[in-house]
Amino acid sequence: MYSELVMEHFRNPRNMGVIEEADGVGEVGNPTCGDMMRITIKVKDDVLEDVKFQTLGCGAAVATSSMVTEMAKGKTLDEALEISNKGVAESLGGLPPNKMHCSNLAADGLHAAIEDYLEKQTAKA
Amino acid sequence: MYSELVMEHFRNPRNMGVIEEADGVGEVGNPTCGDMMRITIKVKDDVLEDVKFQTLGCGAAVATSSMVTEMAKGKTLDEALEISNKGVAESLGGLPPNKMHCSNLAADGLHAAIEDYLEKQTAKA
Amino acid sequence: MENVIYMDHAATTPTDPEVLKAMEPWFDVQYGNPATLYSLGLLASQVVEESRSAVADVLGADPAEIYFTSGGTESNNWAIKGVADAHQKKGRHLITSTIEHHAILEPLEFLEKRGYEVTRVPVDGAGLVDPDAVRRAIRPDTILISIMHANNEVGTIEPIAEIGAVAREAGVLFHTDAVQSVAKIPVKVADLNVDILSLSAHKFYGPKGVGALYLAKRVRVTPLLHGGAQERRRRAGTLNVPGIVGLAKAIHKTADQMEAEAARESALRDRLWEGLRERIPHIYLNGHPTQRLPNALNFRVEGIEGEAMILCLDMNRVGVSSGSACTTGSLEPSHVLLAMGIAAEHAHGSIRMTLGRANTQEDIDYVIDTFPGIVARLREMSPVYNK
Amino acid sequence: MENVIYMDHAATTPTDPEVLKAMEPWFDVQYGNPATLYSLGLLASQVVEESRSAVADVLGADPAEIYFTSGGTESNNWAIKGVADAHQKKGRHLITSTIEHHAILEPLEFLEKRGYEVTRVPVDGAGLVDPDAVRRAIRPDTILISIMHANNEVGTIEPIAEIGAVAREAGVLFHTDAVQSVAKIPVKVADLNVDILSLSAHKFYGPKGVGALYLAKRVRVTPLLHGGAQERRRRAGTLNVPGIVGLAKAIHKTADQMEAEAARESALRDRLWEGLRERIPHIYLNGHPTQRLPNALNFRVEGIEGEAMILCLDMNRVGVSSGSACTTGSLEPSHVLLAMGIAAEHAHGSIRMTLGRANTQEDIDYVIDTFPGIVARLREMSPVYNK
Ligand SMILES: Cc1ncc(COP(=O)(O)O)c(C=O)c1O
Ligand SMILES: Cc1ncc(COP(=O)(O)O)c(C=O)c1O
Repeated sequence: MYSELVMEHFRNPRNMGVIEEADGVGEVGNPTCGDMMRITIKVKDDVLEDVKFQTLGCGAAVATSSMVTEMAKGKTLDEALEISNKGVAESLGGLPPNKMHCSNLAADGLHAAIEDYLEKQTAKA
Repeated sequence: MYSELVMEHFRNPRNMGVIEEADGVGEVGNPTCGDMMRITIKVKDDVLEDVKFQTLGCGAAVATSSMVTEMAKGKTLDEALEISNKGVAESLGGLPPNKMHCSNLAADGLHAAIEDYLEKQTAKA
Repeated sequence: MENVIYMDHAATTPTDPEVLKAMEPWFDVQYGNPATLYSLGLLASQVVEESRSAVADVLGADPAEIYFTSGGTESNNWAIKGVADAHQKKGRHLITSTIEHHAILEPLEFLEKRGYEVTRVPVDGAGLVDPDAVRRAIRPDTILISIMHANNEVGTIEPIAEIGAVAREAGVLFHTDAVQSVAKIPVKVADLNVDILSLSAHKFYGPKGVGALYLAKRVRVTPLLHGGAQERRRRAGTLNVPGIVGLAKAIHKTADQMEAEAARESALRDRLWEGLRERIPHIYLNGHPTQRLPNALNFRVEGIEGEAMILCLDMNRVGVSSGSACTTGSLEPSHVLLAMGIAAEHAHGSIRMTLGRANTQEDIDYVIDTFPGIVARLREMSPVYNK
Repeated sequence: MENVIYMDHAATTPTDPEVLKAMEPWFDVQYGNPATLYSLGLLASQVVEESRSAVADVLGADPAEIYFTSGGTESNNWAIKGVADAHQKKGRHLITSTIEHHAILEPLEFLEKRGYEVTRVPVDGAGLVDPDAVRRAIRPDTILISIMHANNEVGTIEPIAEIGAVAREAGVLFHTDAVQSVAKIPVKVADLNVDILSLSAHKFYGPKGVGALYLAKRVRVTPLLHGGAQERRRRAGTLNVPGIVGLAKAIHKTADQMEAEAARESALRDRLWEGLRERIPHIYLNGHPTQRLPNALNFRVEGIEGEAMILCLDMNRVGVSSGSACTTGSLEPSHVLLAMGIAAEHAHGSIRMTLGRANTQEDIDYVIDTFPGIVARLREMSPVYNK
């Protein structure tokens, strides 16, 4: 069902966990739907210094979470906001048609974390 | 489908043929229905001295024809009129349910031949 | 069964040993349910998709247009009832021919009892449907035309491409029952202009109990089997993985050998007919002399009845069928032969011999030698033959 | 597949090698079509009737009440739609439960769209249907009650005999989907008070793609597959002879070993659950603790999702299913678990382990050793588990 790359990310997820004292937190999905993701980010000079995820969900949800953290890390916030759900799925070499909706979490979670960071910055200013 | 006895009668039908100058002829069935039988009889002192059949039809039709001639031969006319279609089927050890209608020819054919004989007798008298 | 001469390949065929071999591991080694997510299930799901592609390949279709079923009867029932249900807002009129298989005629009768109307286009003496007659039967409320590709009794091949063109011009869906033609003659959905097509594995050396329906992408049908999410939610039920593997292997192998085998079998078939015709008086070919399946021979024998011939041939180790559906419990003569204008008494006296891979020239010559004696004996017994 | 631990016997079972062996000659040696009249066909027809008797014997039915189908889905569709069609003059109301298989629920939804009404009787927290609730649901226009014998997800065994008594008292036909219970627990039609019963061979070590419907003699049903005269004109289609032979062999053998095997599997199942429960916090049994199939275990694991567990177990060569029908393309949680009052997030985190013949104590201990680590790792990954 899943490509080898998806399974590889599922088996060895990158950047799994929580950043303590994160600069931004993004949460999307909800356990009732069986899919939920939390992304925490560390930002320095507008660059994503660190990105971590926690995910409740299927293989695709875990793999896209892992992939989006890899894609985002080291990018500027603007660059990271350009990462799309579709782009994440493509970087994984595609997902089964009935799993495409799972990839809709990953980039959304990242964006939510960045927005959370930006809001906090505005609040501080 | 057929019992061994039915097949035996089909393979080696008894009294197949036509009695030349028969005393009575019975014809039942019709080629359009796929089943037809002709019985010819020779009568002496009210006894069926000889009985022969010709049959167009399936295995059951042939076997019941053969059986009815065997059953009738040597019987008095009154005895022969007692032979029923059911009796013929029973003497063959039964017929498949969907073939029971085929056994309805044999005794009918015999009875028709006897009636033909009796009518001719009446006409003569 | 020592040394049987099987000449009833239109009824069913032996499963090719190579096909059976391909099926076997899917029974007890790779036995996973394709709907499951672990390796065993994924392997099964993969082989089903490979099989789907193989079938699509033979038909010139897209794999997404192939649905696996339990055989020709289910495929036909699904096509007829599924289209009727899904398109009843457009209309309730269907068109078919008078010589279809019961698996088409009976679903249509079922629909008639429920307010649908059916036009049955007649055939000529050779069993051919006239595409113009189909055209004339089309009404604004016609939702489906279903005409078989090749007839199972006489082997006549219908002008499906022409009928398909008529259907397309009128914007009416077109189904063909290709159970008898697939892998015997070329069957490409694009060439035939069909939207829906039925096939059944056991007619081409695959296993019994598995078939397929080709459904062009644009076609809407209501499922016949509702339930699980298999087959893109259109046909529920745990997939018969070994059967599907067998169907795919069989259709591919049989279609690959088709041309050579058709030439071989039709030569044998013609030799058989010539031999019988020379030796037996008053026998007549049923069906089309040339536009006919390469393995099919059907003829009537004056003055005798079909079942008796079958039993006598069986006593001589030859397996054939009659034109009459005697097994159904009624002695009704074949509706196909009657539709072709053959008299009931001749329909009762018809015999079908359909050749296959295993038949040799020796088989043919044996039948040519044996059958005349059988006919002579039965005619002697017959009250209606005296020539 | 080296050394797989298969624990998804509710999804399908491997075909017993002895069953496969019994089937094999009917593919390519005795390949006749049972509808034909010569020896090859008669032999096939004979073995089909012997198989019918074997199935009847196991169910305590008359052979004339057994009809062969293509599986549980077809049997269920036929029962539901066939009764609905044949009895619509009496009424258009049907009763079922909320935890039926999709092969019951979807045909009923199909009927609802066509003017029938369906009452879905709820279940309690253990998945049990209350016979009194069924009684209360009966109306003058009720034509069928269909309640499954054992549930395929949680294994809960319904009080079928009691529900059957209710149905009989009210003069309403009663169908049970016994696909999961046949040959696992006693299934005698007289004891269960059922009129119609569905079964499927691949659930008891028979082949996929073949099943049966028990139809008590008095029951009127409209055919689902119309066509040839097979199965007393009630189910058309060339009989799947090898499949039918396999079904009969499998049901007989499995039913013969039932008692001993049920004891063995339930002991293993209980050991498994004890082992897991001791080692993993916050897991809870789904379904009835005792009135349950001997091989069935279903439980929820707080804080993680089913598919992830399946994949991780698969990486450890263990095959199981989740309670969530994730494969259907929607992430909908199991309708069975929801009907039992289990919250959606817990339904998503449920796992089904169903044991079978090949499972050993070593298998069980391996899973007890392996699964806790998987759960721990996934919980670590989870944003909602922090205990
Ligand atoms: C033309 C035709 N259609 C349909 C069928 C039915 O196929 P099956 O027996 O596989 O259900 C057959 C054969 O029996 C056939 O010859
Ligand atoms: C309770 C129940 N009913 C019906 C079915 C459908 O049976 P099949 O897959 O043989 O069509 C299944 C299994 O899939 C089942 O578990």
